[in-house]
Amino acid sequence: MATMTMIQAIRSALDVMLRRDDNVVVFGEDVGYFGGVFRCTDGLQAKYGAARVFDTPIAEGGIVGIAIGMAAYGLRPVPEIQFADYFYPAYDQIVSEAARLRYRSAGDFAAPLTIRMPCGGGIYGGQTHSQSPEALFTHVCGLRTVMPSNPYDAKGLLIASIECDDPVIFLEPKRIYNGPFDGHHERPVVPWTGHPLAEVPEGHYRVPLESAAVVRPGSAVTVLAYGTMVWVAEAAAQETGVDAEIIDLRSIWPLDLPVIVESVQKTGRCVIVHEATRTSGFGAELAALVQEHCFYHLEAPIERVTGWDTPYPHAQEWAYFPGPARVGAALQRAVET
Amino acid sequence: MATMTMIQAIRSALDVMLRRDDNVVVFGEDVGYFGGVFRCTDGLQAKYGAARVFDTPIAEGGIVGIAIGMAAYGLRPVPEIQFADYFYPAYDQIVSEAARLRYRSAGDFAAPLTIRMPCGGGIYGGQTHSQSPEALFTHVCGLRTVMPSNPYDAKGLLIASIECDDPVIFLEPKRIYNGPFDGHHERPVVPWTGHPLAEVPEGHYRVPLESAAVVRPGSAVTVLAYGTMVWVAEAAAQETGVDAEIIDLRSIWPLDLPVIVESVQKTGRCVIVHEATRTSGFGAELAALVQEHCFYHLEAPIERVTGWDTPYPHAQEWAYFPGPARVGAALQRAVET
Amino acid sequence: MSQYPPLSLHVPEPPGRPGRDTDFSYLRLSPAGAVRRPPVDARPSETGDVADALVRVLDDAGRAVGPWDPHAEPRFLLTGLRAMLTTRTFDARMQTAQRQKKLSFYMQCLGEEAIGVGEALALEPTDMCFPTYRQQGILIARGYPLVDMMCQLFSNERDPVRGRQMPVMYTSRSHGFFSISGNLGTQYVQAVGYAMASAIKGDTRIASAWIGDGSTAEADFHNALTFAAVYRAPVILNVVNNQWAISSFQGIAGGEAATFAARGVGNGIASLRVDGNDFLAVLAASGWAAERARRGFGPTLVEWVTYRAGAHSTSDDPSKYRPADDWKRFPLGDPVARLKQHLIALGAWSDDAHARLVAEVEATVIAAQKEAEGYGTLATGHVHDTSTMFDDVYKEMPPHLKRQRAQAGT
Amino acid sequence: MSQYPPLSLHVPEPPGRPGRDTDFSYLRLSPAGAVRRPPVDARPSETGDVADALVRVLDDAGRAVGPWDPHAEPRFLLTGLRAMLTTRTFDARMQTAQRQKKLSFYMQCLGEEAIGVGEALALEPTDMCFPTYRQQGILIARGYPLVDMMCQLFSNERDPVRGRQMPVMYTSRSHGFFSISGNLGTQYVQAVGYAMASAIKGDTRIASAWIGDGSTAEADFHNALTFAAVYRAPVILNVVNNQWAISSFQGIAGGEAATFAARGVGNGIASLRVDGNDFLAVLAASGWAAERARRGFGPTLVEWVTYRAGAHSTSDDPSKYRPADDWKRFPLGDPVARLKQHLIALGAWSDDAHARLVAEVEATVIAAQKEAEGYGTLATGHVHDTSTMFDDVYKEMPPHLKRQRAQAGT
Ligand SMILES: Cc1ncc(C[n+]2csc(CCOP(=O)(O)OP(=O)(O)O)c2C)c(N)n1
Ligand SMILES: Cc1ncc(C[n+]2csc(CCOP(=O)(O)OP(=O)(O)O)c2C)c(N)n1
Ligand SMILES: [Mg+2]
Ligand SMILES: [Mg+2]
Repeated sequence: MATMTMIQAIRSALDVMLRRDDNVVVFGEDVGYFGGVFRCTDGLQAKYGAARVFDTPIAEGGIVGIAIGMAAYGLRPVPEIQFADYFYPAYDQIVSEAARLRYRSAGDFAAPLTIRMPCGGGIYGGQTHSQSPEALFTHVCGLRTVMPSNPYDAKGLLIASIECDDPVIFLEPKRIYNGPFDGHHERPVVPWTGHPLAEVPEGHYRVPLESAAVVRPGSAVTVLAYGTMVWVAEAAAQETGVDAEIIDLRSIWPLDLPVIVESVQKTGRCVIVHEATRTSGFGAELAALVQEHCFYHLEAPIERVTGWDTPYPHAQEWAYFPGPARVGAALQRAVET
Repeated sequence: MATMTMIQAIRSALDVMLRRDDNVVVFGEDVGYFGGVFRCTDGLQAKYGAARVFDTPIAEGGIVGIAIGMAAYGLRPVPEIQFADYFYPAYDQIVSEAARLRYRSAGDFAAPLTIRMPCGGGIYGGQTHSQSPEALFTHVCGLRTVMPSNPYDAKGLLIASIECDDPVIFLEPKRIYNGPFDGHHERPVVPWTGHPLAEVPEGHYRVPLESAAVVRPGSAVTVLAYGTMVWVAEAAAQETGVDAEIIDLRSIWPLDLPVIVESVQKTGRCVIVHEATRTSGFGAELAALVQEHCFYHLEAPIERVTGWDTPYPHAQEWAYFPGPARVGAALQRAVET
Repeated sequence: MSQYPPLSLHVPEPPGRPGRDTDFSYLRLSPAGAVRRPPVDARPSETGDVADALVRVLDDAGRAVGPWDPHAEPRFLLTGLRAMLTTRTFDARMQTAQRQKKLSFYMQCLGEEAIGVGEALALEPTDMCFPTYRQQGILIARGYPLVDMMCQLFSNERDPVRGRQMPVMYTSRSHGFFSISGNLGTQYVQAVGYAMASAIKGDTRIASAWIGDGSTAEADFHNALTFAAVYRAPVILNVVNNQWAISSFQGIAGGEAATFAARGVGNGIASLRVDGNDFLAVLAASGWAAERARRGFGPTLVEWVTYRAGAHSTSDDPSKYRPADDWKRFPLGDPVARLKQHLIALGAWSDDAHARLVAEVEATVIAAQKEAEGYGTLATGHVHDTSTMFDDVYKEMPPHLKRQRAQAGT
Repeated sequence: MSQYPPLSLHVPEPPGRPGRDTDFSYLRLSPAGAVRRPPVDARPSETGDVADALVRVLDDAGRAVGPWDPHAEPRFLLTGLRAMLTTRTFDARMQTAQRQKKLSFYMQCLGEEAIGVGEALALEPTDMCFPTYRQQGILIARGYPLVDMMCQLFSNERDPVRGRQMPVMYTSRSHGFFSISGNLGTQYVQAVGYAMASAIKGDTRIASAWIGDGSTAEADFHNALTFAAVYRAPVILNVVNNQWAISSFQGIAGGEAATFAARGVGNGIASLRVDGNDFLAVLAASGWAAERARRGFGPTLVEWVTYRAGAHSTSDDPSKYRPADDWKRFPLGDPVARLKQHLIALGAWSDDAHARLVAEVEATVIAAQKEAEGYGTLATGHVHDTSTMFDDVYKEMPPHLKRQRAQAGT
């Protein structure tokens, strides 16, 4: 089987879907001729033509706006927002339109579209190339929010998202595009090559939405994470020796609650990790859900390890990033309480 | 002392600030000649002239965009978004610009502006005249989010907001503009007239930001609420006879955490009430904070009583609205656990 | 000290206010028949003069004159007249029903009926319209059942959108009528996307986008123009300039120094400024734009000059901000009266026939209302079951909504 | 079946690609001196021809010709030449320093130096500019210390924005240079607000807004034009059309069927299309627009036609999407060479003097770099203390940030 980076896996998913379904169209800023600033669409315009894969004006609101119109027509648009930090001009179209179209028309129209956007920091991108805005989508009913943590899931989840009849926000943690980064920025870069989760079938397959993965079984504490943070959590567990059960949510919302509840009821402890700012981050919802569903099993307060409540700074990036030291300390606090 | 509705109190705050500070300007859709669709700016253009109080094009992004430029110049703009449901086109300017300007320029520039917007349902406004988007602001560091529940606070908080050097989102629960609505939509409307909290001084005063109010002392369960829901919670407490301590947050974020922690440590129980959809609503953050700070005092799971995770429906409005019956049931569950 | 005097802010003021009659000369009307008709494959930059003038067909005597005369059959025009009258009658009755609290809210299109109806008749029934709340005329012209419209308005058990939206927020895919949003302008760029999709698929259907003068200030207006121009999308971009946006006049939307049609030219889109109260001009201009789109020459922006004769909505009182008799003084008159006059001038119609038609339409609307009220109104509480509230948020209901539905006890 | 052939999607393609030379005739150049100079109080609609042509002063021989000749003193032009050369030298050295990993990222303005520098010299120093990342020339022309710029680029302990922003995101209120945002277009409408504020307060200062051709598609471009036109804000709306937006050419931004200057006319704003590589034309057009704003006649939109000679940023490789020698073939040449030629033609300059100036500027920049590097670079880790990361989120630090700062252990 081919070994793919996350970029290649995403490109492969788009390729598979463009080939299988005439209604799939791919577009965004620099997505066409050039193949995307992260190369996720490289070669696709040459293969499928400019009417299926094309460059757009720099207008995120327009990109999502036309995508909704196309979806209403019957296409399956897969627009790209160049960086998640730039989705804000499209927020109205996402929230007021894509997310509500099926509901407000009682099913007369719908907007099955998949909006891809690279997210997360760790590339010295500063406050406008580093954000993780998932919580701004999870508060919006009607949307699905997905974030893969490895090439295999990236392809399978992207195909499942494109085939899904709901609008999906597909967040791609750019720091792990090329390797399973565990937060040790001082160490040499580890590529995907040779990693079991980088073995990606060439053809069509799905990773179902609303299904979490227990990526590390354990009994002392449950860690809820997604994207890059899955790798950071694994490093933290290994380095501290804490017997953590790590759950990769994969689908952030709607989510696989039973897996979470079962784990926390077993471990009695829960640490939530995300890169986004803390307050009203998705960790808050997870904490609320866990205490609602596992109150009588909890032996320690649920802790959140997150980005701080500041913009993502440039020079102090690694002080902001919730790396393995901070996650590890939380794991230890959890099991020692 | 004069009795004022919330509309009159807000108008009075604007009047006081327009008079005291030449740099205060007020604008928005239908805000000038006509005085606002809710009449909050009625008479102000005639009094202060069209250069201080004026109508704008229908472009929420432009309204906030010019406000930021004006604030950078040194003015204190108080733009109105006609309904909170329409702030989305301005989200980029709010999040990427107003909230971050001081930080990214290390204090060289700042955006002290107060964006007023009527929020909440209960007026058969359907999904585009009923939303409570506070959680979409509380996740954004650099913003302050405020929501008054009565005329006295409305005026005092609005003045404090305009005088504050940070950007403030000032949410006005439109269902209580004209009376302290407690969720009993089947009963006759109760006006503010004669209500002690409607006694509003004519002149300048502040209700400090980041200060919550214990509006009903109690010992059995702590209720966290804001806006219209404060009145619903009071009705629920009274009707069930549960000895609830009701805290009106007033400042949603940054918030008065000590008052909350003290109360929950005393009661051991906590019910959170808001009108917004549940998932990733501000109730999630409150639940996370309460369990972080009061874990060992909690005797029952923290419960959230909220709008459902659907768009705000029109005909089924009262099934969506978290009224006194639902809040009351939660209070009873909390004390019976 | 600066050599310049202090700056001051210009805040546009309308040419009339309560107690001061409107000076309508700002409309800069062209005489009927005076404006040229460019070829349908004209380059956008070659339409600048038409975007600045006013395309009109009907003269003051009700005769069709000039190059834009669509030479429509009287029978066809009568279809339009009937649809306009039905729209007007429907509006009047629903306006009253709202005052009787049978519906929570209403918005009429009084004085603007020619625009939605005329364009609907100029399009193919399979073309998709992305309307605002003031194009009910499209639905009526396309034969959507009045009863279904009323059930939506009454939010009753037969409301096609299951009580989820405020009154007037219709949807009907089968009638080429896109679901109306309460957020202004959002559908404008969606129409462009729909038209692009049609082009991507090698279809022949086109799209028609609608927006009000006030809402052209919204970002999606710009998004729509940019994408339509770049990809030469087969779309008609309609701007209904009815002079008002709730209480603010078109100058607050940027109508002082350039026409709204000029926005199109500036963005590389062929553009026309047209008398929207002239049914024949509406047919002709819509036809020109549709032909252009269908033949692959790209988008057209049409500014329809008209007047919002009624209140903005049932929540509005226009006497607070404009002269009460403005509509009577509006120089482009009443579209129904003008088409009637034309048909009579043609010898194809009479006052008597008109009176009969009015009575017939009235009876039809009353019958529909009676039937619809039979299914209930918001006031009677005959609404969709609250358990349906949780449907259609997603295609398949996720567990958390099933849980909430259970909690709601429905 | 439809009588029409299937529709198809038009996707603009640039007039050149790697391996295929660009045909620059699409630029539609006017000869130097050929375009009229409207009076500064011209009505917006009267500037349509100028928005469609190209204002140029310098002819091929380096002579200043026609009505737009600003008749500037040679000494003043030399100030401009020095600022342009300093900008170019600064760019070249920082580009190299980035490859040496002393800074994380860099963006040069090679080939576009005349625009920022020229407008800065045409404005009063107290006028506020709202620049993009390609107007470093404004800061340099206004005498902002090179060392401070470099400290920002190196994110070191003296970085005026305390390491919070990526390189090139300068701010300096005292130099009339608004804090740069990484989000495209947002500052454009803020400039209009700033100008409105100036008018509200009866000030005499004006604002200058900047945006790239690609970014004109963003909503805030439309917001800016609408508000500027409605309130006649004293603002200059600059569009730097350097033909490219990362990998997409100006046709993808809507430059095929209309100029960017035409957007202004369509929105009721006086507009000019100007040779941005002609320093004298920049001075003249900026001066015209500034005078217009200051005398209360409202905004001007200026499209500057230029060419992005270098890569978009240090993360970009333009040879992937455009001919490598495009800039050499760009018909408007190099702004520095053209101003030099003009000064020599005037008899006010020589090749020798120029070589001396180049050497002097180089020495100045090298000295600045040496000093700035002494304060550290991102690579050496001499950055602002991480505890400062929690400052300036709010004016006063709220308790939750104090708690987080404590948790961060800094
Ligand atoms: C995004 C948004 N902002 C504001 C409103 C409130 N609003 C509803 S209609 C209206 C006026 C629209 O005027 P215009 O576009 O001229 O259309 P008309 O009503 O005249 O047909 C306003 C401001 C809204 N519905 N959506
Ligand atoms: C809102 C937003 N969308 C996308 C980007 C990514 N981006 C940065 S620069 C750029 C191209 C801008 O081109 P143009 O406006 O022509 O300016 P130029 O770089 O040519 O000066 C893009 C797409 C961004 N920074 N912000
Ligand atoms: Mg209107
Ligand atoms: Mg460019």
